[in-house]
Amino acid sequence: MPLTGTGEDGNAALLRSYEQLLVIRRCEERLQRLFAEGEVPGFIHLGVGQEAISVGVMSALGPADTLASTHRGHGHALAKGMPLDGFFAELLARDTGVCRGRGGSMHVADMSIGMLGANGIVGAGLSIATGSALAHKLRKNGQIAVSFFGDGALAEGLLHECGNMAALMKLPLLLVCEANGWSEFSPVSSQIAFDLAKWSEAYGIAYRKIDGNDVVAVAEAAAELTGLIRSGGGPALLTCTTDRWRGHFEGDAQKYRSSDEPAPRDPIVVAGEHLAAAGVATQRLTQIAARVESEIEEAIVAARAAPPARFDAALADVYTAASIGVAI
Amino acid sequence: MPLTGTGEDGNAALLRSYEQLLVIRRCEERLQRLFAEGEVPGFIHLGVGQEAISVGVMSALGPADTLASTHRGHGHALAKGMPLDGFFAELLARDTGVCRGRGGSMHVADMSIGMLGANGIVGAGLSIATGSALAHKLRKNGQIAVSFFGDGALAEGLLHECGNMAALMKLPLLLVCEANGWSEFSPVSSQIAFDLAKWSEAYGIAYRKIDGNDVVAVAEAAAELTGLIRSGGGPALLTCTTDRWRGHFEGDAQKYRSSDEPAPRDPIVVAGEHLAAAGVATQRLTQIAARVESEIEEAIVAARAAPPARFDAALADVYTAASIGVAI
Amino acid sequence: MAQLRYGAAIGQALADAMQDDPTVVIMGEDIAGAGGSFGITRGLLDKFGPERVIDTPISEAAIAGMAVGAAMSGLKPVLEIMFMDFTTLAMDAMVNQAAKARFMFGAQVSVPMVLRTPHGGGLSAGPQHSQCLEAWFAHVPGLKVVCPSGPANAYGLLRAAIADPDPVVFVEHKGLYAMRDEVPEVLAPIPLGQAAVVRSGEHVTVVAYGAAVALAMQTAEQLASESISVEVIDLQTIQPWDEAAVLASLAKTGHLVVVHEAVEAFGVGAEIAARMAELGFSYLKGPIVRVGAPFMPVPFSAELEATYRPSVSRLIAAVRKALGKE
Amino acid sequence: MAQLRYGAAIGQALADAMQDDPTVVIMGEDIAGAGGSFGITRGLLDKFGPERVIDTPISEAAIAGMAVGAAMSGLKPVLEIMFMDFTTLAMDAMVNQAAKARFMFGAQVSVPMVLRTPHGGGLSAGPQHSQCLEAWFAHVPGLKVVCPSGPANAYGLLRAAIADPDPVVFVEHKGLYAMRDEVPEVLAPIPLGQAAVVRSGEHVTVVAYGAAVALAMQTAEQLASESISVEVIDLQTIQPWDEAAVLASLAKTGHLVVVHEAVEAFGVGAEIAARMAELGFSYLKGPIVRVGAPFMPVPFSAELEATYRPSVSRLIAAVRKALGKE
Ligand SMILES: Cc1ncc(C[n+]2csc(CCOP(=O)(O)OP(=O)(O)O)c2C)c(N)n1
Ligand SMILES: Cc1ncc(C[n+]2csc(CCOP(=O)(O)OP(=O)(O)O)c2C)c(N)n1
Ligand SMILES: [Mg+2]
Ligand SMILES: [Mg+2]
Repeated sequence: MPLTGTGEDGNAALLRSYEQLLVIRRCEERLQRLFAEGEVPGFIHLGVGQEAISVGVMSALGPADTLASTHRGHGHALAKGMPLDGFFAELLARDTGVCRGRGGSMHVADMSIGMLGANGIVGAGLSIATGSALAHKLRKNGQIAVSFFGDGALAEGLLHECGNMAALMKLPLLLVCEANGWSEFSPVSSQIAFDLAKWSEAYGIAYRKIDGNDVVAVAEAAAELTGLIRSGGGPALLTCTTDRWRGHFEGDAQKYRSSDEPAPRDPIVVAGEHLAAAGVATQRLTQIAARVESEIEEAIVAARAAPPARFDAALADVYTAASIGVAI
Repeated sequence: MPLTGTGEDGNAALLRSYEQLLVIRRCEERLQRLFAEGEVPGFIHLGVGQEAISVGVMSALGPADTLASTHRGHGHALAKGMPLDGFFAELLARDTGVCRGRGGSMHVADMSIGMLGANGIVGAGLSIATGSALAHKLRKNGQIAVSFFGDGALAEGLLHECGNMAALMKLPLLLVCEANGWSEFSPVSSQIAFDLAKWSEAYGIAYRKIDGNDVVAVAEAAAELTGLIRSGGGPALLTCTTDRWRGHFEGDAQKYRSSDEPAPRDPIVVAGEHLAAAGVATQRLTQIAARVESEIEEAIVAARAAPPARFDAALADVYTAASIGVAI
Repeated sequence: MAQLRYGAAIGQALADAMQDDPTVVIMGEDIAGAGGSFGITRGLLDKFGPERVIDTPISEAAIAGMAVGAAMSGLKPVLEIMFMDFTTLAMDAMVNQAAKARFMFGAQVSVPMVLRTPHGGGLSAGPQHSQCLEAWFAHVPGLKVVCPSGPANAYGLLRAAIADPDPVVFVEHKGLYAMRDEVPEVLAPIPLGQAAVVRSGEHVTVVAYGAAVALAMQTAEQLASESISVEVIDLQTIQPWDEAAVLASLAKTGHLVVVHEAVEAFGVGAEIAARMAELGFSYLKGPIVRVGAPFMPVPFSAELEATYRPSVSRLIAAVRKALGKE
Repeated sequence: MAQLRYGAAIGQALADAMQDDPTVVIMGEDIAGAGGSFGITRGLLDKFGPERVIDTPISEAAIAGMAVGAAMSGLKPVLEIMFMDFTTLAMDAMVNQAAKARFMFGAQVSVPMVLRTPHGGGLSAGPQHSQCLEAWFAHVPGLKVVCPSGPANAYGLLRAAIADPDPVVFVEHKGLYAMRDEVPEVLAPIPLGQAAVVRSGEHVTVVAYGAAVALAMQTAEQLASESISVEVIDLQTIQPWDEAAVLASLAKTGHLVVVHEAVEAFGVGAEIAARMAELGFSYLKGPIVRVGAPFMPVPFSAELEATYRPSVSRLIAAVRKALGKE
């Protein structure tokens, strides 16, 4: 379904998307501070500037559709509907976190909404999503699976194995490449020698490339491709060009970046322009912004107050049922 | 250099190729019997019917060029110049075998002629050849590396990783796909969903597809592509269509094959026709055949008489220098 | 008592599991039309159709990862990796994904998958088609590792593995596929994590699994004629293994030998020996002796391979050493 | 005595090896322009140029296989795999190719490559960026496995590893990169396969490697005040490990503890304990006790991870247990 219409009602979907963009942005901005202040440990990869991809793709998914994410997975999780409480509690390593404090940023997951997990292994989500798509197909549940991956991940062999497999089995799989131009500290152009459009064509995989900073464009392309997929057309690949505003991870000094990179387009500004053009009052946006901020602060307060992750519970969750194991 | 000319002299190269085809064919036919009679153990994958690929490609290589082979590697080894004595001694698990009886059919290797080994892992040779090509490039020795692989191996992720890598680094690498239409017991069409010509184009890899049962056609295409590669053009891919006459391995009852497969063209017959057309007398070919047969029988006699593989020597060769290890 | 071959028992377990549970699917290279490289899955395609018996391309990394994703999405995939040597290509999926998912996602999900794969030598299959790599998987928290020694426990353990909510690496010995033995009339699952005392004895405990169990039994038979009474324990499950059973036996005999076909160094036997050298130290009346493969790749030569693999004579020597009767 | 950091010592060893031998090349993800994720290879691109300091795409399987092919073709590649957890993607190249080539090709060729990779926790890097998987590689005949504990042996062992004709897995501890310590004025290779007695003692032998060596030293220090005299052995090389050194120490002390950060079950300590429970049985006066990670993935939570990792207090408890002083 298209995001845009006229007036506030006609733009309910776009307003929801705008709110999601804001949620992701503000969550990550807060994480950035929490990390800088030492409250959040570990490797934190922020997707600031890339939010429209998560939000646009998710607008084409139902709650039971599944997705496999990456190391830069906050946006995927939040756009799919991960509750803020569980999200922040996880990053703060609380027992109330979505992963009970054992996974952290690189592993946020919420099975209840089909979010099969962020992943610390570049490319791994490709095969997990392909397997999930296989399950959907065999269970004939009408669902689809989505694999998000970066443009650096294009170098992994699983792209090929899963592309071939999904094309062969006509799996209901949407491949979403988040093309921010960077693979860690290196430009992707120094690592990838193949053309993804031609590549897709070789496998008979439907391909679209769009401006990943425009949530409306992403949503439209996602709607088109998921439509194809749901009608049994097999896998499709959507490349969303975007920009990584921050370092590869928090703490990255980014010496490798030049100061004359063109200023990126802000997905939130772009979405705001769409809303303005459709006649939605700025006041409405200000209200949303205020609500988002307060919800986030509440989640952080709740996370801080929550009990810390528990070692005994962790040890008990290695296997599903308690089994013989080496106790500490 | 082209294989064909006029008369016997002008066809020296083609005659050499014809002899190599015969050597490979007769060696494998003998192996087939030795296996059936229980003298050769293990998994034996014969390339009967596919000989022209090895011979044609090798005609474009120098002695220092390297190649990584497959589980079906006898032809590659013999065409590159592996001595018959060492070859048969290996298959008969003798101490005088090329691998001193530790590798057998799936691991025949001869480093002195750049034959980096048959390989029991489908696809593994791709990365070994790519690494060898890297070494050639960095050592600026003008050599190239060749990776042979089957059409079933096209499904492995290394095809993509190495294709991307070689294209990116402009490595002197020739990829040779031996397209016999089978991946073990399954038709390749049931496993591979992508088009290899389009695939190559996506990576900017030069591509040719030829009749792999015609040694002249293979040699010409190999000469063209190795020429491109040696002039710094980066990797190229050559698909050689061919036929697997026998089972996947010796002992395979081939219940999965239908009796109405079209009769394959015999590379030896094809080469003989080329020679006849060029005016070479059949008598010459009969002489060659007799010599080949007797050389093979001599090699088998020698192998049978050779001492068996030695356990102590094997144990000492795990590391290069004797080191601390667990003795048996 | 009925008779069944080891390979057929595995096939039967797959068929029965598929019959009982529509979410069980099997996948692998040439397992459908061709019935598997070792014929284990023969007949299943006809019975259950191509949606549940899935031939895949030669893409080990992908199919293992797919099994994880499918297991997280409502199926119970049983994946065949044709030779255990090829699990090298599937390690990320098994180790970083399957093994960790339950733990790292806070117990939101289990990964009910089985990776079936044959290990072991005896076929002159050479260094890349004969390895026993089960110790790797046993070192990874979150995976279970099983290795049956005969038709009866091949059936029972596989049923339990498929029913188990966690990822299981089910290791078959390719040299045992043709082994024929008695099985109970009514086949039933055998709980994971439990060893079986397959011969009771007084003087020395021999712990084995897989093909080594038969060796241990032959050894016990031979040594009985010298009045050495050997207790043989079939581990059945390697992770989590039945520490209590081994400890109880050691408490009785005071002597311990562990045997397997895998390389001795850093193999499964090391863990059993180490654990008993701690927990069972007070029972130990002699050195713990291991019998495994020497520190070398599996050689192609049939002669060399025969020397390489554990044998009754090596096991007898080990028992003597453990008993101080060298 | 000069001072050097662990990370800088590794960088220095790379630079010196490249200086001395033009066939040494280094490759890995972001190791050239960016100097590596942990900054270890910083400066090498400027010194040796892009032909010898090679940034690669994210293709672990390919680059490991390429290292094998390059090593068979006249180079000595030193490959960086960014986290040891990612070696799961490079297992085929290491295990089926690099480890086997010399043996299975009848000693026609050696594979002089080094795979450098950091293991270990302490950074809240979570279950897929903290694992210690060295036991896997030690189980594979043909590979050597090294793990330095400080700047001096990081330098010396890496020089030896690069000079070694066989494939070496060189395991660094990411938590040690910033560790500063004394190194000899003249840096030299340290032979592989030799342990170092880093503190001599009378009552109990503690065998450690990598980051656990510092723990063992602190433990020894603390226990000295209770008149328990601890001998600390830094294994340095895990495969082939220095059995003679451990045995000699055990012969003196009669008690053995092994400590490492890897999961205890089926870890490196198992082999050492098992071997000593055989060879050293007559010297043993008490149980062999191991200290390792519990049977669970590495948790993200800093608090949980601190409990997870071996500590001085756990090591002290283990020593007491070994000595029967619980
Ligand atoms: C298998 C594996 N190799 C390497 C890494 C280290 N790593 C983490 S993110 C990353 C770059 C990924 O680039 P891209 O896929 O474009 O995602 P982006 O970071 O740009 O979102 C690398 C190399 C990893 N986590 N996993
Ligand atoms: C990694 C790996 N997977 C599976 C196998 C088992 N296997 C051996 S050959 C083969 C089929 C290969 O087909 P293709 O590459 O076309 O070569 P062909 O046998 O036709 O020459 C398979 C699946 C293997 N040896 N290695
Ligand atoms: Mg990127
Ligand atoms: Mg084929």
